[in-house]
Amino acid sequence: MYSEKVMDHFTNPRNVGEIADADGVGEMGNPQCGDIMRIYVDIEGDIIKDIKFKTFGCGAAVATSSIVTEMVKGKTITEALEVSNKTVAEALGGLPPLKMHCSNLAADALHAAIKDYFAKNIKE
Amino acid sequence: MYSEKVMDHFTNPRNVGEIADADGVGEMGNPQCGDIMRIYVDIEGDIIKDIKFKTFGCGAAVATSSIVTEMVKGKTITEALEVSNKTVAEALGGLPPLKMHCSNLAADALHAAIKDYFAKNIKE
Amino acid sequence: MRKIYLDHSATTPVDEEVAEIIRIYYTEKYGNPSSIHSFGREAKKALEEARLRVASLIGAKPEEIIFTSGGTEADNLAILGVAGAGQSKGGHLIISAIEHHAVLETAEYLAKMGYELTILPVNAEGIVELDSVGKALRPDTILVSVMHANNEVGAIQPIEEIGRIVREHGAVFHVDAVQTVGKIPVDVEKLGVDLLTMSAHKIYGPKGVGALYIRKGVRISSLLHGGSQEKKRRSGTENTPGIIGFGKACQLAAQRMTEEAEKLKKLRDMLLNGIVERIDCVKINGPLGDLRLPNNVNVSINFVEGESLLLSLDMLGIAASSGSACTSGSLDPSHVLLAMGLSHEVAHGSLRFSLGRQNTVEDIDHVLEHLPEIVERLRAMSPLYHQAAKKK
Amino acid sequence: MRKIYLDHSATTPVDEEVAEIIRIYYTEKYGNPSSIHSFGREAKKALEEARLRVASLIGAKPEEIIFTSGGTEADNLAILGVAGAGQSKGGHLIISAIEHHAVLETAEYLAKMGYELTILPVNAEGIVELDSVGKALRPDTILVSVMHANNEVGAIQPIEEIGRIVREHGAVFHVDAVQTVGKIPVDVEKLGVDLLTMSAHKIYGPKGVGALYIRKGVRISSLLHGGSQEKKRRSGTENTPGIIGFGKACQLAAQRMTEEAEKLKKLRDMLLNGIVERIDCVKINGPLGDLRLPNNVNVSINFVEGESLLLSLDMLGIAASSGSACTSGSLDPSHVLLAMGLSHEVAHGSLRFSLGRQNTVEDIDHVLEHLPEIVERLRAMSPLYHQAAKKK
Ligand SMILES: Cc1ncc(COP(=O)(O)O)c(C=O)c1O
Ligand SMILES: Cc1ncc(COP(=O)(O)O)c(C=O)c1O
Repeated sequence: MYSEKVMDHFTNPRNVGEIADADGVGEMGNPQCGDIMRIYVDIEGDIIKDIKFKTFGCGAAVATSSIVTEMVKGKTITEALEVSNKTVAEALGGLPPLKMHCSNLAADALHAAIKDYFAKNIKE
Repeated sequence: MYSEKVMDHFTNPRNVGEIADADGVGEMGNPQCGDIMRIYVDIEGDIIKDIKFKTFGCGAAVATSSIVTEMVKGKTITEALEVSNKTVAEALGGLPPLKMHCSNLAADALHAAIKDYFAKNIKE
Repeated sequence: MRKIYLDHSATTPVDEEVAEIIRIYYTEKYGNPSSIHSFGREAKKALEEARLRVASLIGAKPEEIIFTSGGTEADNLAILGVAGAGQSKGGHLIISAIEHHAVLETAEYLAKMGYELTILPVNAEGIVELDSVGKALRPDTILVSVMHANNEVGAIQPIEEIGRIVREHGAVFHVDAVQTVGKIPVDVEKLGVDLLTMSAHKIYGPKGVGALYIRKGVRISSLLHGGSQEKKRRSGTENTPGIIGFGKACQLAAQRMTEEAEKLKKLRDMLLNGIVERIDCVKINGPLGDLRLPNNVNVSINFVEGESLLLSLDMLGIAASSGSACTSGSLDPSHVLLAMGLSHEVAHGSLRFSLGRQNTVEDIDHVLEHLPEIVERLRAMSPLYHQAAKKK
Repeated sequence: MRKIYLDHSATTPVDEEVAEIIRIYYTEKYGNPSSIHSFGREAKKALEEARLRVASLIGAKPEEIIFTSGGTEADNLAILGVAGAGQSKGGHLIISAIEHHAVLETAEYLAKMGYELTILPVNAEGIVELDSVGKALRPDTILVSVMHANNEVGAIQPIEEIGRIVREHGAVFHVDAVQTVGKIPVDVEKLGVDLLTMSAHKIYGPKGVGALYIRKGVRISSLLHGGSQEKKRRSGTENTPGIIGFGKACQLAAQRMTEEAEKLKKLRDMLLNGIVERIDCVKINGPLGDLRLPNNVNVSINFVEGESLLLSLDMLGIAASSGSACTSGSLDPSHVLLAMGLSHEVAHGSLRFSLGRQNTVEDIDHVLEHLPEIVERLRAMSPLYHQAAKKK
């Protein structure tokens, strides 16, 4: 069902956790449909210095959350915004068709976190 | 499918053949439906002295023809007329349901032969 | 790695004795039962013996059993068959909210075709309440279909009582007994049913074989047209090896049922109690005690999602199932859990262990040893758990 | 007693290799392919491998194969499915006069439901004539169903040519290839078919397993509702062991087909010629040479009845079949022989020997040694023979 890469990220997810007083927090999904991803970012300049996630969901949800943090940690915001749900799925060696549109929300959550960071910064 | 008795009569049919210038001949069925039985009788007084049959048909057709000749040979006409398709089937230890109404015509052929004998005798 | 199979409600291993008899009818006694030669007659004879064995297990007459390609076909045949035999193209159908998809979707298909459909609710334990049946019945009700025990939460339904109500009304009463046959006593006379569905692969028989009991006198139209097999009610060359295997499985089930049920109930309660003791925020789904299938354990583990639980268990060699949407191929979690009033969120975190003949106390200990750490790991990852902890 | 099985068109013994793989998936790798744990994934993987093997044998893509409970279900699914997918409840169907009952009775069922049905005649050799197809097609024709080779007389139909005519028209083209798959090359592209029926138990695979090839883009409604198996087109827990066995059987057939066909053709012609040489008043039914299935022998032996022939052969251990009414459960003899213009009387005396993998020259010799005495004995008993002799 899942690629080895998915299983690896599910079994040993990278960057699990929360960042207290994170610069940005993004959440996608809802418990009704069985997936919630929350991504925390700390940003210095335009670099994503730290990123952590918490996910309630299936194997694909956990793995996409995990790999997206790995893909953008230390990268620029511009690079992070280029990451899409599609490139996340590709980085995992593909996802089962059903999971492509239901549990593949990690890039969206990441973008929401960045948006949150911008929103906070503009307010200040 | 068939009882042992049926198979016995099918394999070793009794009284197969024709009687030249028989006192009565009866035929039942038609080649369309896959069964024809012809029964020949010689009658002395009211006793069936000799009886023979020829049958085109399935195992049940052959076996009913065979046993009916055995059942009435040497018996009186009255006794022969009491033999029915049902008693023939019983004498064979039963027939498969489908065969009960399609290949079980031997008693009818016998009665037709006796009728033929009467018809000839009345004419004379 | 040690493998522990705890998904017997999904399917069971075929008993070795059953497998051997099937092999013989595949390779040696392979005749087509419609053939009149010795190969055919040999197969026909064994087929009819199997019919007798299947009938015996449910107190039916052999001529009331039609073999099908499984429980799904039997459910379809029952429901579409009753509708097809009706005079008018229409009428009213009643099913329960917790039916298997084979009943549910067939009834919904008929609803699309113009039939009216009433879906009976269940209580929080997953049991149909009797007064709802009486209320739902209408003069034009042609069929009532209520399963004997639910496959997800193991809730045994008051079939005998429902049967009495339906019989008084005169509608045809269908019972999907796929999960009870061979596990608890099933007697079509006592239960008062007209049609009853069975499936071989849930009782250590082969996949792709089932049966529909059709009470003498109940008219149903057939689904498959063609040869005149099964007295013209189900065409197609009979799966003789499978059917004979089914017969054997029924015979073995009859012999072992009482003893096995006792054993399974002990293991079931060990597992249920163990989970509740070791993990907090857990809800048992379905009734306790004698209203529960002897082999069913179903719990909702809050704040975690079912598929993640399954994958984690699987990595330890433990096979279970879940009512999570992720495992059903749809977006919604189990319709059964939702009908019982669970929230989507809680339903997503449900876990079913269905026990079987081979399971041991060691298997249960193994699960109880590892499940808490799995839950802990997933909860640590879950944004919901943290929130809940904070709220406390 | 030595047993000679010559009824391979009715069913075949399961190949030992196939039986062994089935046993493994019954007792060891028994997971339900819908389950996400390792047992389920293992079954799912093997299921998809089997799909690939089945598809390969007929030049299809794996996603174009749906597994069913046999040829009968596949035929029903094709015909009812095309009708059900149509916009209107009605339309025109075309089938040939020599179709298997699974096609014939399904089409007749639809005719009763309001569809119009044209039945294409066949010539004296049992072959559909091309111009009849063109003439039968109408603007409202939704489906044409012509079998690849007839199961009784072995007549191979001009499917490729019919396909061309049907494709031009735009109707859906269904071909029942139960008797050709694995025996002669079948390629869905070359034949130009939209739907094609297969059955495992005719090619040394298990009974109760078949498949329908559905060309990508062809819409059919499903027969069985329920789980979402086979991409929702065929519900019910997959008979994984059976399907995997079918896949293996297809693989073996692909490897052995050419060689086997050569061998069978020789045995076939030996038997056909031998019968004609040794028995008078015999008619060969069906075409000779390459238009005939490699394994089919069908003769009418005048003045005797088929069941009697079969019983007599059976007592010598020889298993064959007949087009006699007595063996079909109906009052009429084979509709195929009647469609070819045989009289009832002659049709009743037909005998089919269908050869298979295990048959040898000795088997044929054995039949040729005994058949003449059997015929002689039955003719001596037959009132028709005597008449015929007298007429001469
Ligand atoms: C209650 C119930 N009904 C019907 C079925 C369908 O039976 P089958 O798997 O034989 O198609 C199942 C199992 O899947 C079931 O649990
Ligand atoms: C030409 C043909 N079509 C369909 C079938 C039906 O297939 P099954 O026996 O798998 O139901 C058969 C065999 O009985 C057949 O010979």
